[in-house]
Amino acid sequence: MSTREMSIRDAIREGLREEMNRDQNVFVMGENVAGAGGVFKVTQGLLQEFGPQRVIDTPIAEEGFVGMAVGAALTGMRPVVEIMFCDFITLAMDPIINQAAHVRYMTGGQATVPLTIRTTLGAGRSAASQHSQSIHAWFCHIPGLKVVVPSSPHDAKGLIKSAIRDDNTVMFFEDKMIYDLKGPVPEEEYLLPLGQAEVKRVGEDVTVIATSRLVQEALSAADQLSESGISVEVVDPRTLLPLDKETLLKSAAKTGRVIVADGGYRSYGVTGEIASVIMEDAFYHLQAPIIRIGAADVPVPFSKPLEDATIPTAKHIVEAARRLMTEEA
Amino acid sequence: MSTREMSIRDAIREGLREEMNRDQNVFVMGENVAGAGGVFKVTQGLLQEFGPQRVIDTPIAEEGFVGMAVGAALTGMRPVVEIMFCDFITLAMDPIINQAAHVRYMTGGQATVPLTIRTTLGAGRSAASQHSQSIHAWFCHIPGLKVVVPSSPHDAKGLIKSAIRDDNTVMFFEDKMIYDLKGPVPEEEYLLPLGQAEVKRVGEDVTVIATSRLVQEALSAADQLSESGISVEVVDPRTLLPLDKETLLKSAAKTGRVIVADGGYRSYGVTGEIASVIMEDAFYHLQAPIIRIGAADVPVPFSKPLEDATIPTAKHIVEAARRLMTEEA
Amino acid sequence: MNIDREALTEMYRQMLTIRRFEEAIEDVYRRGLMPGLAHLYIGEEAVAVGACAALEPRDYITSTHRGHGHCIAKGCRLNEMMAEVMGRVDGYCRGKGGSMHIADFEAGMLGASGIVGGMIGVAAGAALSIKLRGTDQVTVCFFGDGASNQGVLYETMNMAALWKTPLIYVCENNQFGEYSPWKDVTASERIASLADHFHIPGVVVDGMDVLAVLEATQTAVERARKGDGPSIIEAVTYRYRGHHVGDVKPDYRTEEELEDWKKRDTIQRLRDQMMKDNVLSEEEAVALEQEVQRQVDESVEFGKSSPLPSVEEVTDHVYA
Amino acid sequence: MNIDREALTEMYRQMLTIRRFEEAIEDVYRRGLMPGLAHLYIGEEAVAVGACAALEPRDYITSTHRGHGHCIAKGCRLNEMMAEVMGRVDGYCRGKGGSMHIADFEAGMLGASGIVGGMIGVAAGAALSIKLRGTDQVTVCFFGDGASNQGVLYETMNMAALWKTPLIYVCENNQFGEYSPWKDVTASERIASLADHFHIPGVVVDGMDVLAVLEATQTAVERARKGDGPSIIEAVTYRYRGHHVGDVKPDYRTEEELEDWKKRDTIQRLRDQMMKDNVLSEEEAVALEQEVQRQVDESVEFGKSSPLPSVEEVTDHVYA
Ligand SMILES: Cc1ncc(C[n+]2csc(CCOP(=O)(O)OP(=O)(O)O)c2C)c(N)n1
Ligand SMILES: Cc1ncc(C[n+]2csc(CCOP(=O)(O)OP(=O)(O)O)c2C)c(N)n1
Ligand SMILES: [Mg+2]
Ligand SMILES: [Mg+2]
Repeated sequence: MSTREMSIRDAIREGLREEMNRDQNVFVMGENVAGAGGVFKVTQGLLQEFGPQRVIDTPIAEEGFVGMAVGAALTGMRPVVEIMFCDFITLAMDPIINQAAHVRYMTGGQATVPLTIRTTLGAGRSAASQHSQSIHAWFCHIPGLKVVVPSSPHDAKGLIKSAIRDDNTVMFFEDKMIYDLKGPVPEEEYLLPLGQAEVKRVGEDVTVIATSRLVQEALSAADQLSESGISVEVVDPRTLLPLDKETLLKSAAKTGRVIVADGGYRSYGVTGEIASVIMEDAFYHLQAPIIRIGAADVPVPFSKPLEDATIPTAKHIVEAARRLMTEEA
Repeated sequence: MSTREMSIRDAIREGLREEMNRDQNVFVMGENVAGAGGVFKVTQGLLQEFGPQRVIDTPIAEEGFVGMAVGAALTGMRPVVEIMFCDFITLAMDPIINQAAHVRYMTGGQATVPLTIRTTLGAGRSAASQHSQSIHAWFCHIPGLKVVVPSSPHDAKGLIKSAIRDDNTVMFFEDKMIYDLKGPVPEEEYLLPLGQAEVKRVGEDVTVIATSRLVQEALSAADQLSESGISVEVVDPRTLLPLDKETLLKSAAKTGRVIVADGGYRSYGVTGEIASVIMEDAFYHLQAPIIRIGAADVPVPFSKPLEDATIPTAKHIVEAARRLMTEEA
Repeated sequence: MNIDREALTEMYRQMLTIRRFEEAIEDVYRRGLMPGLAHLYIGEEAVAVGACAALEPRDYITSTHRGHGHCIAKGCRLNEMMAEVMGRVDGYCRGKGGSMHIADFEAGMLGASGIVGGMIGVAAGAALSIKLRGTDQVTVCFFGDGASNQGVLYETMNMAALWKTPLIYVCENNQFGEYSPWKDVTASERIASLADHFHIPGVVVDGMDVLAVLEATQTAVERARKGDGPSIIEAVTYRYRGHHVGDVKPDYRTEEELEDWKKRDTIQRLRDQMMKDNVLSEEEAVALEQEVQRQVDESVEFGKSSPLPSVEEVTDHVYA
Repeated sequence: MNIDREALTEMYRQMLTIRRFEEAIEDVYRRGLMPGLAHLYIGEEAVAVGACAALEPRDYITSTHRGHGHCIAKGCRLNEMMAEVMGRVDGYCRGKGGSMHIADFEAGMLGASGIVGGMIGVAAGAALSIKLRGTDQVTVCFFGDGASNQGVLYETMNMAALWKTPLIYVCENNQFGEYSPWKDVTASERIASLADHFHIPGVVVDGMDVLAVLEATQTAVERARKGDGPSIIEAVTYRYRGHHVGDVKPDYRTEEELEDWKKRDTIQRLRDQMMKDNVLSEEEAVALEQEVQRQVDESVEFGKSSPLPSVEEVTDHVYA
């Protein structure tokens, strides 16, 4: 299959375009997604291609327009909503949790909510505490939702297309810090199933389960560690809900040493669940305690040295892997 | 110290009354908290005692009045806000997360938000999926907040008083299913510090770390298990944020067999964090994988047999403990 | 207003059905045959029935926690409704939703939310969807005086007005939100006056008069179908019962007030009027009333004989 | 309106300070001396300055992401502001907040939120707090035309009107929310007309005229201090710069439009007026302008010489 190099930003846009071409019921809405093409330019050009009925600029009213997207999804449309920063999703929790996630169940299977909510996470742009959070863990806690955290252009495109075709509400978290990351994307159309992890690099000594931007950090840590003879396997869950436990457990059982790295606040977040899943089902394979790496448990500060001190990077993964390799079994 | 028997409901009310008497700046606001005394009757009689300036019935506008409570807290008051069901907190996430939790940090320590938010959690009343959730885990994920989950009248009173006096935003989760639970409460005034777990029952074989209603379930499981010669230690964190890791770890190290039980959805919730903390720091003491017990990962159904099937109880703890005792080390 | 005999009789029948159905729920509740709670619509029947009489089957409505009246007026079946209230597997939601979450997508009844104001966004979205799909449907959004203080009303009304979607907000001002008289928590003199801010029609109608509600809704529907956008109707009515079954909270209203409103009871008044106008005879009325009661009784039997859902179903329907 | 020379000069000085301060930020940004972004208030100075001129030091304001103007008008110090914008430890927030979160509780400036509409609830709460504490303060809540579409405005206005709290909503209608002309996302003809729904005063004023803003705010403040409750003022103004520093998004407005507004530039107009009225001489003006520039330059020097916060501070201030 022939491929092209493409950024994550462009790959998501291409996925959106393909699905909009494929299905008339797919439409995009959000703040400045039409005329301005989105502040992260993901929807750029869609207005020109699909017109204002299918690419809709909303007022600043997150609760209202997300609620409307749920209503549109319940009545035959496939909305793709953009929430500019996931920090703003705090305003739309009710329609997402109490309506979108619950309505199928509470109507005994009558309702279908084929809704995709795209939003961004990630710190590192000196944007301070209300524009830098990664609160995707909240949504993983809610049955009825699916949660996607792509780490590469290839995955982002295949997953956004599956998210749009999925008959459930899918939370699609784009890491702002890797929008420009480039990678090969097939020329032909393809889909990636939700709920399928991928081993991004095969290794023998340590498993790093990493999400989103942290996958890149893990790969770069693996490079560094290989120089000291430590062989790292990098596993990317790609979707956190549903979670492909099998792939994760297989790697954990193989290496017996596990690091879980995610960009959200460290406590009560994604790493706690994944570490627990490993601990539950691969306990007797573990050579040492699982190490969790997350953002510091502080609001994200503005000033660069402070912000940098809160963000997990390859360095932390390298340190953790070295610690694991020296830990007695 | 002499005590009286009192329900959790009455104990919380007594705590509120004492703090309102002590500090003129404490006031209560929420839907129907004044005239009707709250739908769970926790604030009953406060209007008569303190008048409509200090016990305020709000419109149904959760985002608005929680935001206002933040503003009042920033300017010298100590608001105690009631959100009738924690399911409704979805509407007030922005003022809680982005304003209350962050403002002190993002102003470099200038701001103080002495705010207490009381709300209810728990399933079991056939109230269906939007009146039965226990989504306290979300708040534990947010630095800047404190999270309290009392399990007895004594704790509830001592903790609500500390919450009100605390200069931070404290989320105070009352389990609807144990409002009527009675227990001894000292005649004299007392406070319980936030961040201090308590061993509710001393045991040797298995540690059950349980929250809120699950503490009662754990105690009753412990009774049952003692008949089969299994000695259970029950530890109640009482506050999830800050988490008293030391007390938890001490018990885990002692027994080597740990169950974590919480009433929220099982996945990506409280049990994942606590299990991970134990795994990280008591790994070499563990005889078997930690068992997590939570609510089924489904929206809470209405019909009794279905709802019952989602709720964790003593039975699950008993089964888990038996499993742990037969597990090979 | 010119309404034919059949339509009038149908409205009467529906209002009576709501009343009897909910009286049956009270009974079912007292006898311990249902779990949880239900919020009764008794006294407010003219609102749902008048509004839905202006609709076609293909149109949508969204409901509230006090939803039985909306369901019946939009054509939901009593048997499945009662079975749902009783938590049985033959209920609309297989027992998963209960009284507060009855939905019938085939009947255009998009369900209800236990979150006050929770369906306002959904209704506005259903109206947007109609516009995007280019059908000539409309959406009616029922909500209470209490819900009117939620910001989502304001947010969605802006978008509905801006995009001229076929949405009709029907505010059931039944004087209370739980135990709060609406004037105690609402600064505006009239909820409908929010329409002025958005330059859409806003009217206040007598919610105890089914014909007044019908007429106002017809006007709004016509406008919506023409593509002229949303309207708001504030129907002034009264809740006869407590906030929910079993609720006996006193103090927040007087017995006299209740009795005054009952004098204007919508069902009795329509019956009297139809008799006076000679479109309904005493015998017809009695026959109709018996038929309604029979259907309601049947629904209770249906509910009772339906099994509780089996525990295996607990994990069904989380995902499509 | 009768305003003494001193007060006029002070308003002129403040508007000029805002303009020069933000020009300095543009420069600092271009030179890579600040991390992140800042949203510039240039063109809108009359709103903050006119509104705050009606206040006492003990009064409160809440700000927005476009907040430097509010800070300066309420008496924040330039040095600590600039240090904060530059992420330095001597900034108001020790570098933790940046441009978007400057606060000075001693000056009654309660801070800003990066959440559009995020301070509306806080402002309403500060006003409630005033009422509960029984002081004679007032709170001014600044927010944008874009923020006016958030439901929290509606929710809090209801409570403010209901409880007659001393709150003054000042909507800075600068024609755009990011790249959306306000009319494209707002159905109402005037944002201030929401006041009618709640039976409180709502006025539209020329936001390019500092005296008009002052006068409207004085009226609202007087009313608020008397205990008569909230008001809303919509100040019509224009953002000269992009949405934020470094933003060059084209297309959503024309150069002519911008030039038309600049003809009514508030600073130039006040300067001309004061000279015409002989309350300001050319020499005084020049001296004042030099003094302002000197203070602004000093703030940049102050910022540059202030150290970055040390990494140890990262865990400070999470909890009190
Ligand atoms: C968001 C939210 N807040 C509070 C409640 C609790 N509650 C249930 S019904 C109700 C009153 C609703 O009043 P109204 O909208 O007038 O409807 P009515 O009950 O009068 O039909 C309240 C406060 C809720 N269910 N959801
Ligand atoms: C809740 C929320 N939604 C969206 C944004 C992104 N955003 C930042 S500023 C802005 C426009 C705000 O417009 P307005 O209120 O008119 O203020 P202005 O920038 O014109 O001063 C938007 C959409 C945000 N910060 N917060
Ligand atoms: Mg009502
Ligand atoms: Mg603007």
